[in-house]
Amino acid sequence: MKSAVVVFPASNCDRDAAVALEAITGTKPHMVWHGDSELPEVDLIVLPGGFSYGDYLRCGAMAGQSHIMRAVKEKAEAGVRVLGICNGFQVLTETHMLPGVLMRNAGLKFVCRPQALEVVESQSDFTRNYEAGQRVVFPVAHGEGNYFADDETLDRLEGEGRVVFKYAKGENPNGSARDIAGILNEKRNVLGLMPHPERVCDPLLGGTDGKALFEGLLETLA
Amino acid sequence: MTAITPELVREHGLNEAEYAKVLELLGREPSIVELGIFSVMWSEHCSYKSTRLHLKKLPTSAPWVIQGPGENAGVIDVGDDDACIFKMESHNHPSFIEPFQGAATGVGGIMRDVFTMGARPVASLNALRFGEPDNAKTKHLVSGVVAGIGSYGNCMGVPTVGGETNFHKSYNGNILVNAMCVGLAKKDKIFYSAAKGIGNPVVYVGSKTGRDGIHGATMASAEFNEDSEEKRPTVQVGDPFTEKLLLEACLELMNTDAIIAIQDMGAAGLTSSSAEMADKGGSGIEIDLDMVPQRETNLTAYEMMLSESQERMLMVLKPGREGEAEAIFKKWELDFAIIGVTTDTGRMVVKHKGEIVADMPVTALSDAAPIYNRPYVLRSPAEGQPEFDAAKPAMDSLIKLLGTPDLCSKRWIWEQYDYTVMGDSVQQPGGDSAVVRIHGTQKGLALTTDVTPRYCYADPREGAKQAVAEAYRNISAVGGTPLALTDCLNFSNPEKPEAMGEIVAGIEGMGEACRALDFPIVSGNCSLYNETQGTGILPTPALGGVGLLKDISKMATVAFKRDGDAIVLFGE
Amino acid sequence: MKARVFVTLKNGVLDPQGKAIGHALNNLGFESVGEVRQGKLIEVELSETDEDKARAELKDMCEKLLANTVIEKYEIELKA
Amino acid sequence: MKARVFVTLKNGVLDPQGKAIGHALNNLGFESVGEVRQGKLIEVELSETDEDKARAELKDMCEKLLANTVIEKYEIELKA
Ligand SMILES: Nc1ncnc2c1ncn2[C@@H]1O[C@H](COP(=O)(O)OP(=O)(O)O)[C@@H](O)[C@H]1O
Repeated sequence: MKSAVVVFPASNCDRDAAVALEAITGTKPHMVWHGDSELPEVDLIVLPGGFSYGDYLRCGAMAGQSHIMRAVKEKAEAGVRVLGICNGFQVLTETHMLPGVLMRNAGLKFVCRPQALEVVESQSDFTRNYEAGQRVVFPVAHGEGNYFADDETLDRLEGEGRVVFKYAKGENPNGSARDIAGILNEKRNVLGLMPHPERVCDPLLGGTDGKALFEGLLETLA
Repeated sequence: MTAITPELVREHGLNEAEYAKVLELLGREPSIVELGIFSVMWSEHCSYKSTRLHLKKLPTSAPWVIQGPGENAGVIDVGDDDACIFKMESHNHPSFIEPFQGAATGVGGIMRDVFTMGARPVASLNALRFGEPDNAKTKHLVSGVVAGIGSYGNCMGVPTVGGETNFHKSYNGNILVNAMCVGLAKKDKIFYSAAKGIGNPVVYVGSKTGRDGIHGATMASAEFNEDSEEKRPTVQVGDPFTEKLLLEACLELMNTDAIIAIQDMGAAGLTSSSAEMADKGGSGIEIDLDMVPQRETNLTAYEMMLSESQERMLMVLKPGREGEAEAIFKKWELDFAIIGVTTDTGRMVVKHKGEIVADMPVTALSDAAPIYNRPYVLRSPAEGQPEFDAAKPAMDSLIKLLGTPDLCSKRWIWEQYDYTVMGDSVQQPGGDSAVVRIHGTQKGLALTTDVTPRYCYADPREGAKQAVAEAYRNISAVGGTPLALTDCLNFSNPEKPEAMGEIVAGIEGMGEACRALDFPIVSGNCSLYNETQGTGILPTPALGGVGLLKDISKMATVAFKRDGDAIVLFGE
Repeated sequence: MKARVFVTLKNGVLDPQGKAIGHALNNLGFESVGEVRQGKLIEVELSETDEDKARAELKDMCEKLLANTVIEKYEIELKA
Repeated sequence: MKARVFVTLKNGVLDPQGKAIGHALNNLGFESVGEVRQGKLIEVELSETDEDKARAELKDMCEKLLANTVIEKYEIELKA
């Protein structure tokens, strides 16, 4: 499986994503600069976490306007898998590749903690190695992860099985609508999620619950 | 020409004897720019004039120390090709005035100190002291400071892995915000600040210069300020986004061999960086302020030399390498300007609009700076009764203790910091020391900050010793070998013999404990004059300790592991 | 009564957000854009009906909470 | 030409920040304060001198970058 990690100015989980990808797929991902307008031939594009453009104005807004995002959009339309983690998820909503927006956490504070999640949907390339209903723990680390969309959109997302991860009941860290932690696009090849699966791929870091996500992709795309 | 009146001199913080020395060193009256330069370089903050004599009593070397105090940060050998670079610094006053920005720029400043030496920052810690919880201001200060530290550190993508937080009424009007940064570099890729060589280009990179944080004299400021309707703010706004770009650009350039010397522009920005670099290189320096990237119009030479705008660096490059360096900074969308040249004159010469506005011997700002042996009295340990009553049931005392703000859980604080970014935080907040894996190896750094101000108040010497011992224990407790310390010596007014006595006893006590434990101090800073309305803070010599775990699989944690395990208490 | 309070950074204080927005607008092809500054807009509903009193109260709110006058300035706009 | 752009949350979108400010104001004793909403104020300097063109351009900036119209609305104010 060939992959690429997009680096925006002030991305800061680009290395974390690359380390996890290399450990699991055995291949070093391409690191792609935001100012480039072309992407290499890959099976997976990762938009990593961080504070692209300082999170100024709105998280992900300026990164959404970068050259490379036009190319990412085209690739996504052509079916390439795209994974947006944390700031990457924010970029995906800002470019309307995923519906809704991520607003300031309801508690108004940045929150970093191990977070229990429920895998709602295992019918996707990203979650095929999990079971529906499975409880996993990924860290969250964000100030703006409060997912918002109108009821109609939320109903549709749930009805179409596109809500992939939810925060465990009663443990919503940010006020997110319907406890949503991660969603798919209509074609099911683009996933955005706030928690960090790449930070739980090494037992020394407090768990390996994130590995199955990358292993699932590897099995699909190898 | 601005007339240099006695009043102006006083407003620049120079006393009569000091000003007489300025006249002698220059052989003439200073220009206003020169007066400003002397004022900052001879300030307590830059010159350590009250503490320099005593700081010499600290042990600073060991076989594993690569660089002790005197550079931007200390450097120790952590095995193989790896070097660990670290320092702690205070940002007390700005954080009291504007807690969010004050604390944020404190984090930014200490990170620059570390990456200017070629290290990638891998961990941050913070030692915080606030007033009483029910003081009207405390809540606002705590939430602002914590949010500020988080906002800067999180954006930089450096995990904030530990710290300590105390509350005491002596900090009601003078909180302490001490930030520590730890970085890693390869041993043969460490960068220093000595501006060696003649005719080498002096280069400015980072953000533009504005009228940020120009302390100086009120009168001089008024005179040089265009818009006098707004009082010039003395607190800077941090721009972590630009700093993150600056970090990446500097590390990219450091991968080449184009840099001769580099230093961050901290307090008194251009002045201290250029003077210190020239001093260390034993050279002279000439800079042309017209070349300095400017954020505002009509900046005067005085303002530019004293500006504390953040996110800037000064470098000396090898001649001919300017283009290569410029390309890197342009790629990261940062300013890059050649503003001067190194010389063999031993003088610092500053030009503005075709005129020489300052011309002075570099050594006048360093070696010739005043040193004081201030009078001090060593007081005997404070008398007092412990607050708890031994006759009461132990459980009552325990419950009372657990409810105190100093001992309660600090989760509310560290959950606002990203402590997992970079994927190497193998021991997260909540334990005795944080442990950060050295990326790509089985080694780990054990990191802790310690001091108990109550003890230092009771007995400055024993309290300081205890702080060193506690750092040593916290590192040992996770399985690390303690290697070295950085310090942040927060004290009150050195001009009061009682307070000066606390400083002397504190430094001597630290030194004694460090020698006994072979635990040298490799970097640090002093923050004096921490008092409000004549009342000083508790003596607070904060320490940041670094230790090494050769094999993180052997790391110990505080959690009980299994039912039935024996619990052993050892020590006295 | 409704009020709008504008809280902006004082002249000369670095505005990283404004700077970044300006940059982004230029990059998007809006070449006529010069300096950009970002501030806060706070809309307040007040039960107070006397304009002078409301204004005095809002000023007090700004000094006490809405602005940090070390780095920020504020402006008050009242709508009946 | 100078412009002010006000970006605020659409009605119906929850504004926890505004709520927190309102709360804090009440606690400080400002009892006449009712609902508080927080938005952004963006001040833009434009070299464009034609008012209609400037307005059109600003609208474009809002749609493309300054506001996220899923949850935000905007208002443009021009000063010559
Ligand atoms: N300001 C802070 N920032 C980050 N972590 C903190 C801070 N204050 C306390 N902590 C963390 O909380 C835990 C408990 O701190 P403390 O009460 O000082 O511990 P101890 O008394 O065991 O040294 C430690 O892991 C420490 O690193």
